[in-house]
Amino acid sequence: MATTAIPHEPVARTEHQELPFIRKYIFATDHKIIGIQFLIMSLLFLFVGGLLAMMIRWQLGFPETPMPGGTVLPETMAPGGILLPEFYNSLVTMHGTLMVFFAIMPLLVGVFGNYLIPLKIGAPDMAFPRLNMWSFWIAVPAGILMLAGFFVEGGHAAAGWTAYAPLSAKGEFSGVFAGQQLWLLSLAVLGLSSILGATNYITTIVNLRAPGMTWFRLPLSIWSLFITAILVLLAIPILSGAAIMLFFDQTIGTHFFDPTAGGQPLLWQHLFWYFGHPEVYILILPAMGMVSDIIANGSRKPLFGYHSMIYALIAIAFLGWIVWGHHMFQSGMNPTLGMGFMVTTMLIAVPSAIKVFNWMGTMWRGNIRFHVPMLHAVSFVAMFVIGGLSGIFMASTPVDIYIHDTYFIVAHIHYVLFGGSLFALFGAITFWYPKMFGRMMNVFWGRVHWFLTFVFFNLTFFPMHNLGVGGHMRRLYDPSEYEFLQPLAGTNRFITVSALLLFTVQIIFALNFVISLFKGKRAPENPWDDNGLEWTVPSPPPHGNFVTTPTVYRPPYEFSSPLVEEDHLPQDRDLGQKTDPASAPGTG
Amino acid sequence: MTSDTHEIKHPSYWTIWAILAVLTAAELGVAFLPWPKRVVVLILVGMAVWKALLVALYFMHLRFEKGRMRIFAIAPLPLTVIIVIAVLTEFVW
Amino acid sequence: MAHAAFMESPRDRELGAGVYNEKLGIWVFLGSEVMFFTALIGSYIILRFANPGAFAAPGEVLNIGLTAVNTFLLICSSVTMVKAFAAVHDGDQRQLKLYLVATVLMGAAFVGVQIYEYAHLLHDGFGPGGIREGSHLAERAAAGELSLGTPDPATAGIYGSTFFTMTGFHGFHVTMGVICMTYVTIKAFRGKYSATDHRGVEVIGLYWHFVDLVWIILFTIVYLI
Amino acid sequence: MSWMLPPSASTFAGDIDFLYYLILVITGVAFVVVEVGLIWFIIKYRSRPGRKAYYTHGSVRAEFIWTAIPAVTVVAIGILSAPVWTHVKGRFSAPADALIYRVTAKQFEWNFTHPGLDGTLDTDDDFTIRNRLHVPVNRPVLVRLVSEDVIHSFFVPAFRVKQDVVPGLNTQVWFEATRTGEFELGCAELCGLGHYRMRAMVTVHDADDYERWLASRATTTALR
Ligand code: HEA
Ligand code: HEA
Ligand code: CUA
Ligand SMILES: [Cu+2]
Repeated sequence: MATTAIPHEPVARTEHQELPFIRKYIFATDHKIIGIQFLIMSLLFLFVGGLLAMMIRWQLGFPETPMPGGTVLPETMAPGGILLPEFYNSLVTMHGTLMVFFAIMPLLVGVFGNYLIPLKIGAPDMAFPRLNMWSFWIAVPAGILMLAGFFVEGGHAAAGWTAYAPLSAKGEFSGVFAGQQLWLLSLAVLGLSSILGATNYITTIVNLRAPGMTWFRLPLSIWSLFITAILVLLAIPILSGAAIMLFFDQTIGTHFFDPTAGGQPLLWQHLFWYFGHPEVYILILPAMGMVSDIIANGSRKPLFGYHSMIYALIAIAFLGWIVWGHHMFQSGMNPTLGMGFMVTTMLIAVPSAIKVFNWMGTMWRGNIRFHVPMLHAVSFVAMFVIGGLSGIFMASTPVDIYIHDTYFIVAHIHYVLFGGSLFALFGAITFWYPKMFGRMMNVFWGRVHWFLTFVFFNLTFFPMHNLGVGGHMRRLYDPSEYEFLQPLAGTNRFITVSALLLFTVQIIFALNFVISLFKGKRAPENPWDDNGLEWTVPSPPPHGNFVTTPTVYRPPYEFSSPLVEEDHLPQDRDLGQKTDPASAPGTG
Repeated sequence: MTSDTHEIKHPSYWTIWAILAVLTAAELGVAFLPWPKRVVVLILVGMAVWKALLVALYFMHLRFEKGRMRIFAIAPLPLTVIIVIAVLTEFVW
Repeated sequence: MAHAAFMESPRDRELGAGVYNEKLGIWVFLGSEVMFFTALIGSYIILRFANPGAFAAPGEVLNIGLTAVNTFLLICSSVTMVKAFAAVHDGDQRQLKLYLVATVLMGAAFVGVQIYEYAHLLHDGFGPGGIREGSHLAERAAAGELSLGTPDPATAGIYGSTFFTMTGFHGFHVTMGVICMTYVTIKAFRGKYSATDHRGVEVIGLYWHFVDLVWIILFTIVYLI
Repeated sequence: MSWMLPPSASTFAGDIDFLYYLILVITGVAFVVVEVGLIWFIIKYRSRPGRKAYYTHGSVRAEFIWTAIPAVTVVAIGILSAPVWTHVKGRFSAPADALIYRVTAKQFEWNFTHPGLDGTLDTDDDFTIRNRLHVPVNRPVLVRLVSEDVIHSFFVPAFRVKQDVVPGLNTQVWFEATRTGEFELGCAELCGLGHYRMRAMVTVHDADDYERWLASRATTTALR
């Protein structure tokens, strides 16, 4: 059998060790190392983003009360531990920015795009390994620029992660000068990194698939990353262009978004959301793909409706381009256009429904193993549905009149991004951790972390719907200013306490992650009995991945196949023509 | 690499170059014609698209690529049209 | 079946799209460039419709003659580029070098002319913020010689903003192209390209033609309309 | 904590609230179906030794059903939403007899220009009040929104009205109050450090009271 024929000490590995430290771990061109570099970077940013969220929550739960430890912050941010309104706005802006651009996006695309694509398609590395290295080392300065904004005169960008002009265009309006400019610059630089990465992914998937790895034998994680890469490739340049125009408005006196000299504030919104909506699908599609892998594995069943899952991904990505106006229903945009956007937005529910029900279909009559990745993956489905359904309220233009820019939106954001993307990421990290580091994560603590996160996540974000229904506006420094929000103060405090607990239990994950690196049980080649090509090589895989290029004989989710005794059937196992009709490396 | 058989029916690069140069000169003339602005704009845009197509088809060899590559090249174009048309309706309504 | 061959030759594994990685890569990358210029040019179209009176008639502010020459230069550089590619394809090293050098020179000249143009415009009082007060152009506008800024003079700012951003970013792309092309030229002089392997020449060529193509659009909509 | 919308006070609020509750019910059903299904599958199909999962690649019929049902549902929601949207925000939706006000927003205050006794804007008896809006009950009111600096958003929760105020873009919005009393008006678009306190009050008078208030107002403005 071809699978087990791969020796454990391949030639490639010795060659690997000859690389000096700096080429091996710092300026690495190995996609696996680059993936791990992205992992470290984005987990740090996830942590920082979470920390900012805690400050936000403190202010909302306990306004005018000094924040514990807040006195370490300088006077310009929090005199006496009480956050200033301008600092609060920076916090919200940077929380959104860091989470979206520096945590979730690099985690999904940077980490798993890099790590999984070559391994899962049977390639030795990316098509352009050196470009790959650059894409990481361009992201790092972008992150530094972004963090630098906290230390400049006038504070960091404070116009929200959406940076609506003209507030963001003129320092006089916000009191922020250098901070906003650094913000724009950083995003433009990060954009370059993303575009290089996407170019690489697309080329790799198109050109470097192993023999027999036809399009319809690709795992959904790869399909979703492929479609995501296309979205990145085409959406990010719009942001870069817009960011540069806004940067020029700030620095060299252009007037793109300045209504007093012929500019158009709504133009910024159109450009931002023309990028922004595809962006939110960039933040969910890879999660959906990896969850598909994990759910099929956990259920020990082929993925239900593999082909329609792929078409649904494509449909979501396509529709994602023509719905951006749903963020602008109340912006003064042409209301007739708004109607069109309502219809297209509604339609996105259809491919999403296909995905959700197909995941359920996969579990139906399965033989479900509740390993930690599976717990997270099922939570993903459960939570994404809540976030998706709340999207329907907002898609209905009349209802959106009332709930636009309220906590209903904030609840939606977090159900899709935390309940969705981040749960999927917890699942994906635990699933591929053994492959990445050659060690297993602790199962007991993994379960504890999952359970507590699931509980506190819901306690934190579910009540936000109710705040929104009560009319609670978002980006509101001190809700106690409004009489009609006074009765909601209790809910706000409840959310804050839950959020603090949510943050605290993440320590379990961090510790489990770090301690398992050294103390974890040694991981076998294929700890989850999975079918993907990455599980046919040692954990961690050597430089160059495969000793001999694998040949692929079948689709990725052949669990519980009647052809074999075991309940999994790896993609590269040759059963011979007679027993296996799917054996010929067919067309795609 | 694609096979070389296409090279035969390939028009001379210098011919394309000459057409481009002539079109550019013609554009200069058209721009100052005393015709209604709309007509002039329409003609100019038409000529620009023509020139752009010449470059894409012959200099970038799109004409001789496989169908798949051609799809790649034109895939983003609908997206450019979508945003411009949609935002333009802001000024018509 | 074709697949038997597909599996046997390891090199054929690279044939997913029927082209080699670098070529596929540059086409993919150009897709993102299209979207980048969509943001710039799209904004221009939109802002122009929103402020019909903010843009001067052709030739009033911008020097069309000079730019026409520059356009011609870029078209010439495109044809020399494709000739260089054809030369290396036929294994003609001498012509490859010749045409590459010509392309680099013309590309650099284009950037030079653009810098000269910018200097002049800035001197006349036309900058990214519009028309500078008290400048030569402002006087002409006040004297009613320009169709610019009608009816609301304040909107004229958008004219300068779009002009400098679009042409500036195009110029930046040309500059990057010249730098990369210089690198390719040096490699060509070292004899690194042959009739069978000339990926670098083709890739830089595709980029170069794309930049030329963008200029064709820009020249028409910015200078002539 | 409640899923009930706060009490409303405008003519179209009922339509909006109806849509909200309708979607709440529809999504509620979808929510229950999915979550209960998940929990049921988790329990029923948990792994047990010696059992193999049922080997299937899907079912076209099942997939067709769960594609068609949501499709029909969301289209229905869209069809029901469209007329309400046109009624509230459509280009020509404001009733012709609406009383016209101008609202000038700036960091961080609302200036309400009332049409005065003659009921028309831009006449001599107009007057402007900071952070207070007075409107008559049961009479359509059209507010013209102007911003002097950045984007703000005119939000009166009780009226279910929200409209961004964009500099350079003269947006407008209308409503018709159905109850007298005081209602809070907030800014719903981040507009800078004072965003959170950009608050105003709307007073809805009954017809007579509104006249009286205007008259008393007129004398004070005349004195000025
Ligand atoms: C991962 C990110 C992600 C995802 C996947 C989505 C998915 C969706 N989003 Fe969301 N959205 C955001 C991230 C995301 N969003 C963010 C960050 C913002 C705020 C930005 C800001 O202003 O800061 C936002 C804002 C936002 C708005 C603007 C609100 C406002 O500002 O007023 C709207 C309006 O239509 C919207 C709608 C939707 C819809 C319809 C979907 C759909 O794709 C959801 C489809 C899924 C389902 C519907 C569930 C599964 C289906 C079934 C179980 C079938 C049964 C269902 C029915 C019969 C209805 N989103
Ligand atoms: C993926 C995106 C993401 C995530 C994960 C979160 C997480 C959280 N967010 Fe987020 N939030 C946004 C995206 C996200 N948010 C966006 C886009 C906005 C809009 C911004 C805007 O309006 O401009 C927003 C706005 C926003 C608001 C509204 C502010 C306002 O409008 O005034 C609030 C308020 O409560 C809030 C709270 C929280 C909380 C309590 C968490 C908690 O879940 C945080 C919990 C902590 C963590 C998740 C970190 C744990 C750390 C690790 C796991 C690292 C482990 C480390 C190692 C192994 C080394 N967020
Ligand atoms: Cu004004 Cu917020
Ligand atoms: Cu969206």
